[in-house]
Amino acid sequence: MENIIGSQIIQSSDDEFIINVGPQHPSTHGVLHLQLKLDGEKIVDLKPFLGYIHRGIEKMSESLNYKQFIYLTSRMDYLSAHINNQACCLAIEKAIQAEVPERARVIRTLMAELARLTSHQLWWGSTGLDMGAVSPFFYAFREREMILEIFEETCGSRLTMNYCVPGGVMNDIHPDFVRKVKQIIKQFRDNLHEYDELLTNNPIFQSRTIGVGYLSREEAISLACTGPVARASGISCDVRKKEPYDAYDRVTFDEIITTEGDCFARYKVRLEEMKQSMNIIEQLIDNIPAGEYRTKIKGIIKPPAGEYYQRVETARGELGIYLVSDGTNKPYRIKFRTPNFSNLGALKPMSLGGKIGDLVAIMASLDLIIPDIDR
Amino acid sequence: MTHWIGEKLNALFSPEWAAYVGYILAGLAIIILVVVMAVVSIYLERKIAAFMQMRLGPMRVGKWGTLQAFADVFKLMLKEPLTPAQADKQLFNIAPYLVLTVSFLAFAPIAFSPSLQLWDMNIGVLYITSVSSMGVIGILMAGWASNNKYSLLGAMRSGAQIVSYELSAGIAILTIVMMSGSLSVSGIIKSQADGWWIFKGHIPALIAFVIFAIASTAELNRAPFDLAEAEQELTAGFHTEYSGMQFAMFFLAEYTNMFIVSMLGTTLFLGGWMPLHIGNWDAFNQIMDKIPPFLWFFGKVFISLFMFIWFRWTFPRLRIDQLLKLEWKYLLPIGMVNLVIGSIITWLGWIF
Amino acid sequence: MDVVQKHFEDFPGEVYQDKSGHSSIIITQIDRFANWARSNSLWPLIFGTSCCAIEMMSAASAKYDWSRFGFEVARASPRQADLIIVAGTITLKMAPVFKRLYDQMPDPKYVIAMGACNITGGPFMTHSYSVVNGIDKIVPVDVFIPGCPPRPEALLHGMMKLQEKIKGMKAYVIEKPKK
Amino acid sequence: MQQQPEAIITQIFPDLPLGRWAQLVAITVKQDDLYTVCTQLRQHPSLDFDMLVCLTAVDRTTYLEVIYHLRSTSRNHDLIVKTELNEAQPELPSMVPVWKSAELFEMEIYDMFGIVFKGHPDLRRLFMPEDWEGYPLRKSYNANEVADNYLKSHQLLINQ
Repeated sequence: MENIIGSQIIQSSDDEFIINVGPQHPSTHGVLHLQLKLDGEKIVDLKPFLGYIHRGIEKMSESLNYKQFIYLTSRMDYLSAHINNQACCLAIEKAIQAEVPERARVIRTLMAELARLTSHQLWWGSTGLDMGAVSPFFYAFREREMILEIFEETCGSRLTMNYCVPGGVMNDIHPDFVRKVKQIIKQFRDNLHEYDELLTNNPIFQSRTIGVGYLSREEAISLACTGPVARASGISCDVRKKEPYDAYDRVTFDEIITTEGDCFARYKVRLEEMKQSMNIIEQLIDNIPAGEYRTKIKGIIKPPAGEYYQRVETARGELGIYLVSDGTNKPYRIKFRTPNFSNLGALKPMSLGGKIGDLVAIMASLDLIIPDIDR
Repeated sequence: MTHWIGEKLNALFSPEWAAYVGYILAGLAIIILVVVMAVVSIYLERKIAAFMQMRLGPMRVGKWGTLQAFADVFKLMLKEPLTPAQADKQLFNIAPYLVLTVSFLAFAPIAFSPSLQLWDMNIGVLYITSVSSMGVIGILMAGWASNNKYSLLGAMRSGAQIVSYELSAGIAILTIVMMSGSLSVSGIIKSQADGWWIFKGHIPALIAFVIFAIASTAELNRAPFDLAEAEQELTAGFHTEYSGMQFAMFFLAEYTNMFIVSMLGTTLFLGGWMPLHIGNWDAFNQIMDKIPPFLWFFGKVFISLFMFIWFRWTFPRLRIDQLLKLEWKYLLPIGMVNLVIGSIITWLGWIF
Repeated sequence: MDVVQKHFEDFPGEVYQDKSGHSSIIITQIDRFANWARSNSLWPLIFGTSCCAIEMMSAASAKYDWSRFGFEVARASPRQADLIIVAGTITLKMAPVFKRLYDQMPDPKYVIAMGACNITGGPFMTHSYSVVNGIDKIVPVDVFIPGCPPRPEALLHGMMKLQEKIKGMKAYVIEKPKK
Repeated sequence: MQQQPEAIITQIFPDLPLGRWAQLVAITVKQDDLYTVCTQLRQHPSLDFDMLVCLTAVDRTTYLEVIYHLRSTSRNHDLIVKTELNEAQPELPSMVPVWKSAELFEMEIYDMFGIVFKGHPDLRRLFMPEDWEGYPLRKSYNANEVADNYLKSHQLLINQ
């Protein structure tokens, strides 16, 4: 790996060139402000400035009751909005020991895997866009729009779906939900070879990502990275395997772990994860158990005082919810341990010594969502 | 065509006045040609990019979005020309004009058709390459004068890129000039009467054509080499601070340079306005001669234009060190070896 | 030249007459032409802060395709953009940055407030301590698009409304310099 | 599956009170020997807590409760380390030398609760603007109409 550099921070000499990859920048996918200290084109030091999209969701949840704060979480990581809501509902169900019917569990897992697919598709399109190839962006949105159509028919909205409710799902799935999902999965499997032709086998893309942004296993663990970023460096940390929730104990899928730890490894891990998500969907789509889609939960949820912890595997890593309740209908304190927050910490060790072009490639491979960092 | 205008002018004015009016008319013709071609190529680029990306491209403005490019140009004219406060005022305002005039200059020796050539100088190709290499001064000026860190980085990158790719472009041109024996544009085209250089010059001409294509794409700051205004890395590169008409000039200059390079390519490799003749099939050759020569010329120009647009919407972007490594470690040595082989072949006379 | 606006019954457009009484009808033609050029080539600035940016990307994608209107040239630098689509929440820390971005844009500039967060603060209106409740407090806004996030068709509808608004505007407003 | 490290913990740290925090094994540690306990947890071969998953704080009005959620990727077990700080001037040793992920967590807790972490390389307000007074996540902090007078005081309003 040509750009492994010592970890000592080089003192800045006077002709240091400081530029702000500022809040408004095409490659930051949002409002991340990085202050780079450059020596020519080489990055010497990197300092993140956050808070440009900090809306105080944790403070707001303390003044909303248990049924209301769930839908704020879909504004945090809006690409895996459904998985965030699922995590909150699981935490509340664990707090009040509610019994969730089987049908609701399977529907939730199906929707979670579909949301993961849309998130990885958008990541793939914007990786191409960051590397300068504009066309993959439009091919990524082709399947994504089909899946969003399914979300729209069942849940009513495309992006922030608000489909999960403590105790199950809001309403039953659309009659031709099963047919459409099967058709999309078949079509997406045929188009996957196009994904490889457009970017994976492209020599320029490979030359820009192989060996760039190396993250060793120890550094990933010490920086608490989770999700595809950690699995590309050899850590097995898939919550769906470690603590299966909903219907994940019923499906068999393998956790993709590679050890190279560079940008191309993270790219390959996410492409493989798309295939695994499709396996899960295919295993579940045919045997959705009949029955109730939601258990009736009385109006005001008042969980007994105490602390509750629930973790879930979103498209970008492990989302942990620490719920502290004092017996009233409003949570006393909620902490969202979001995956992007600690993955951002990995940006600095990976990009020191690299060029600005590498920084863009590394940020594309980290797949950061800034409202998930700032909350 | 030019002779017919010449007689008209001599009838009206005294000799030297006729010459002046002739030059002004020629200048006007070139400017109109450039503006029309730039607008057409903006429209072409957006439509081809759209069809490559499964979408429709501009549809609402003209019949099929035909007036879209005109709307863009006129809107840019009506925008407020901003000069940043700490910018170096004179340099900031000269840079776009320099880049544009340099790309206009290169139109002089190009032969659109046997009778339509502005100035048939005997060093045509040398003139074009030397003039088009002055464009980089305008870019560096723009980058430095706009007092913005991103544009400075963009200008440095494009300076290094254009200067280094001039070399391999020049060597590729040299092999063809060596084969055809003359530097003047009409001389090169006449030498391709019995077959285009890309067929006649077999291996060395083909290698030279590939090197010329890569090097000229890099010289235009386009496609896989568009590091100068890399949108994702340096917001808008060297023309970050330019707005309104000044930005339109950079926009226009980019497309005009694209035209010049594709015209140079067609003149050298694809036989300018020469129709396509295959050996002794005279029936086929007669049909080919029916098509007027300037249609041949513009047909070939638009084919190479399509190639540039095709590159842009498929390839991701190279990093600055890979770009320079490609030039100095790969293109230059291959170009040199190709030059040696070409000279041996022309010396032994093994050209078809 | 201070210009007086006159109304003629048989002529619907605005007629400007200067002191010497010459009515310059030609101006309405230039207005129409200038507004046609401006409304048909609105170049948006790449500025998305949160979830609405994803719906803006869908509007730019192949299915909804705002390039039919000629909007797809999204410029990265505010100098070359003449439309800023505020897609996503504007927080207090982002407000000065956003205002500077707005001031950097050259003059005929338009603002679209996309999403409930920009109209009234949206889901974060009441209990949040760091969200600007409506960006019309900071910059003059031309078109408001409600929704959280609004559908791509809603964004396209808003853009077409903006085009109609530009076509109705006077291209050259001759303001007397404030004393 | 997640094993519970109760047996090993009681054997290595006999005097520390053992409890439960959200169904996870929790030990409460006093403020001043927190650093030694954490380095021991990090280096002890049979414990090997190499990942600081999350660092949070809860404002229990009478005291500030700081929670370190540790996990060992090799042993596959979790542990919660709790400390209580008084409201007046909360201070804690920074855990950056032990776990690198602590850097961002501690900046956030400093910004939201005002807990100063001694020895932190770059302790500054992470989310709120630099000139912000007050610590938002404290129970005593009221969040209403803070936004409007911030805009007024920074001349951002349109009519100013």
